[in-house]
Amino acid sequence: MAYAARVDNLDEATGFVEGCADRFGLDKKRTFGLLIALEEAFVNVCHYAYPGGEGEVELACGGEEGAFILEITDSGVAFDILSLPDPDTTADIMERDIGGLGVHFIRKFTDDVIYRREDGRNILRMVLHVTT
Amino acid sequence: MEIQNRKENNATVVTVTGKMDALTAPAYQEKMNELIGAGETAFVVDFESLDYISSAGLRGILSTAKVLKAKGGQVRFANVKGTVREVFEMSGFGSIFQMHDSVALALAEIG
Amino acid sequence: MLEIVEQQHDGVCVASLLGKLDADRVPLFEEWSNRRNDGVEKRIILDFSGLTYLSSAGLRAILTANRHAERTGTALLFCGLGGMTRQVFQTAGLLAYLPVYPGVKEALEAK
Amino acid sequence: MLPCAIEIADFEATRYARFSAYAREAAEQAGLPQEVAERLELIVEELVLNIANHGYHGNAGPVAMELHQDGPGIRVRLMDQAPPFDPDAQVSPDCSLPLSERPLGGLGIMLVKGLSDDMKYHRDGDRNVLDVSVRPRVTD
Repeated sequence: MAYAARVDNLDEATGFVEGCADRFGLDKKRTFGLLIALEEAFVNVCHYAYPGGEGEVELACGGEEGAFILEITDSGVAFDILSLPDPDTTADIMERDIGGLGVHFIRKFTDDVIYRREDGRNILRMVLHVTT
Repeated sequence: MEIQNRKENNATVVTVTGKMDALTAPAYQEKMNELIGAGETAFVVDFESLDYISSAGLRGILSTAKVLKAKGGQVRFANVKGTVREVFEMSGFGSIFQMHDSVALALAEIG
Repeated sequence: MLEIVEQQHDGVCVASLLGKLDADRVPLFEEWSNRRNDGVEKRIILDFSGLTYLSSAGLRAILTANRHAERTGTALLFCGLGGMTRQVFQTAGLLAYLPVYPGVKEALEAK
Repeated sequence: MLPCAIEIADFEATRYARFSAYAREAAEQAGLPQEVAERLELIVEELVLNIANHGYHGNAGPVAMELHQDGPGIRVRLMDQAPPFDPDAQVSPDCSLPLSERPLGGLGIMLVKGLSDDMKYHRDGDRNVLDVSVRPRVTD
């Protein structure tokens, strides 16, 4: 499924992935986490992948050996969101940095997350095991 | 997402329903800034009917809390439950914000 | 909630509308009127005394039903308008154009 | 309870009762007469449906409503980001026409005008702002 990389397509994107997760039989709680991880990655592509231009973000869902897989692909500038550090979640309110939570959620809500650069494209693969 | 606000004694109760995500979080921020701009300083945010929150929502919460704190105001949260609570705890919001089991208990703390 | 209760009075169908006729309930009313306005009944009395709420969507449905009834040769008579529903009829300028009677009794006696 | 407000970021016609029922409840809780609460509910239904169906042409869009005490009555403010539209400037359908010739459109705004006691529209940047007052009436 391909979408123009714009935040206003977020609803359609989450709707698509929610449908896939439902058909796969992912439980409600895990689906909730998956949708958060998706949103974080999707919005990141919308904001940073195509500076000054328009581009696409592609979503592919699938099941593999007891795991639900979501791949988020864009052909924008090379960027590995996983290279970002986790935020300091213990700092007090005024010191808390407003950014950085997105990648934290991607890590927390998936079992495995792998970034690769292939043929000029960024591919972020999220894996959720069903038995865990 | 739907936002309601009402005046209760000395505080403004803000109820958020639905999803607080990258699309809708700006509306929360806008509403809160408008109320803060109008001179409101004590808030109880009721998440009873909130069923989704992402980092965009948390950013909205954090940035309005900062504005409020700079003005000497306060915000408390009521009915933060289920996965929304999990997200709060996971991001350390559980320790920087006051959470209460009901709006009434939160209002009682404000006095 | 909208309920349409039908009774026969001296061979005339009296349909009492109970509850609210707003945009949400219009389909229910339309379904009923399409089924009922089939030309079999010579006359149908719509009793509004149990109707607590009527919006323009409801009014449009009533006017559409009336046009439909005219074509199939059924006469629609209206009665029991009070409070809110009377104000709505009046504001829309319908009191002078539709056969409106105080109660079921008067509507039954009408020629 | 008053003042109070509600806003929906992605409002669609099917959810109009979120506004109309909310308005009625707020009016009742504020201790206003039943007949004011009833008229308010209808006025709000008509106005928000108009915004959804004509302002946003059936697409989702932001709508916000504020309710304020207004002496013995209540004042409702509705805000949307649809193209400029002033309900007060609309011409009501011609009520002297026989029923079969009368257009079915325009009834909603006509009801709003008839059931409200004051109506003021202004455009604020990209927003329509409509203030409507509903005051107790002596009914016959």
